[in-house]
Amino acid sequence: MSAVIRLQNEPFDAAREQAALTCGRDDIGAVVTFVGICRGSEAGLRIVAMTLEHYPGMAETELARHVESAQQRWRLAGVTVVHRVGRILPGEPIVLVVTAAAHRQGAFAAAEFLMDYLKTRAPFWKRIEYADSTAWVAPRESDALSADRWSGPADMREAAE
Amino acid sequence: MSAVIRLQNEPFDAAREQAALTCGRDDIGAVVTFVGICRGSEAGLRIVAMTLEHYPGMAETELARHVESAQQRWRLAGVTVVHRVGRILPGEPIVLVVTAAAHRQGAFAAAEFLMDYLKTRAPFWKRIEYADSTAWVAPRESDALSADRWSGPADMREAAE
Amino acid sequence: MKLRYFAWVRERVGKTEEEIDPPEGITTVAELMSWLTARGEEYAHAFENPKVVRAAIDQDHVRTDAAIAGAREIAFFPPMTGG
Amino acid sequence: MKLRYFAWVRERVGKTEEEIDPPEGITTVAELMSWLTARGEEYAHAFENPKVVRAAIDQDHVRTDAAIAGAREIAFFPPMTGG
Repeated sequence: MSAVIRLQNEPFDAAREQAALTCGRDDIGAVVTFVGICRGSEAGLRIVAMTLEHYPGMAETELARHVESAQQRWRLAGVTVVHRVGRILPGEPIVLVVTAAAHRQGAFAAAEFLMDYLKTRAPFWKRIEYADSTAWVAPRESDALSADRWSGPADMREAAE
Repeated sequence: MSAVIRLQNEPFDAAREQAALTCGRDDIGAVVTFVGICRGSEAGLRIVAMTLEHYPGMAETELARHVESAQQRWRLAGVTVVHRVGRILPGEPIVLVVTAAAHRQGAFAAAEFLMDYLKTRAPFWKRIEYADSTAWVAPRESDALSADRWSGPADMREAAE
Repeated sequence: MKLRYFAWVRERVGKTEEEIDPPEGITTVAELMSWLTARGEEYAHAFENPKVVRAAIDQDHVRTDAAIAGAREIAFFPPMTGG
Repeated sequence: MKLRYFAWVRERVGKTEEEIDPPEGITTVAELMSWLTARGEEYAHAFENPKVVRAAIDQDHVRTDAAIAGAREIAFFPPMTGG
């Protein structure tokens, strides 16, 4: 099992991260890559930039714990999580999650689990700069619902594995 | 909405396909990329190569219909599906699905829906060459279960959107 | 009408496609499979377990009780294993 | 103990961190929030709706009824919006 977790200011190269995860392995049948991107507008307002604040120390520790938990739950061959912090422009990537496994069900479930965690529990906060104002992003109800999936009894996707 | 569907003998470049899908767009907040890879062994037997047979005409038509259905169901900004046919070596990619949307729930659901379709209903057949024998791949029960998710009432992920 | 065969159905029948002209009494896919089975060992082998053989009429999946009247192309193949 | 503030809680309090020494009677996170609220307008603003403020003790999420005894670092922040 390989796990890469990085917080960084710079943009990342999803293709390079994915290649690093699968390089030299022949036990991987499925790779799921999620890239979150800064959109150019929100509710009709043009976005100038987004700033990601985080809780140094806690963010890394918590993320490592959730990656470890995903690895065990879905028997992953590898995971890479890269989360940017600092100022991000529209069109730039914000977050990368890559999961690799023998079969796709585990790879998909683990990627969704990690994204749900990052959206709802990981200590990161987004502030959006509009042309004339700034605003802290409010949590989305759909993210909370999505995250609730993982705390219940084993879901269909696990049964399907 | 952009949709790219290709069947081809050559390997594909997932990064290039993904870049083409998101290039010049600022309404995309989430991109999910699935790559299926030919593994090096199956049930302990070393795989020499895999051959993908398909039903020309039907494969393209059916795939286009399912891509169209995914686009409407999850309001996707774009979809790319590339499926290889012919002989594929271990470590090489077999199939690519890229889905782009404003938010991640739709992108994840659409990618899983399309992969479930490709695994269970699209007219493709895999034959594996081992060192001393060849065998047609048998369908996996877990793929059928996985595919059944999409024909029932709207699931949790849609409710979460 | 044209018949097409894929994967191990094709291997067992020993051809990728053929033109056939089934008798009047053959009206469904299931009846066509039975009729083919009687044509020779290779067909009997391909359709020995008809429950696992899938069919498409004019490139649409159909059940074996589907009517074949008017079909231009009927295909037989094992369960799909793409992706 | 050290207090740390993030996002709009940090903006409202006007600092990223500070050392505090709360009185003996303050035993839970909720009591600490009430005590802070009384320290000035900036704190009152930050904690005006205490239900939406989240807390962590020594970098672990806690509920507001958690005991603060022995804590080295307590953080206050709004609901998380990463990813």
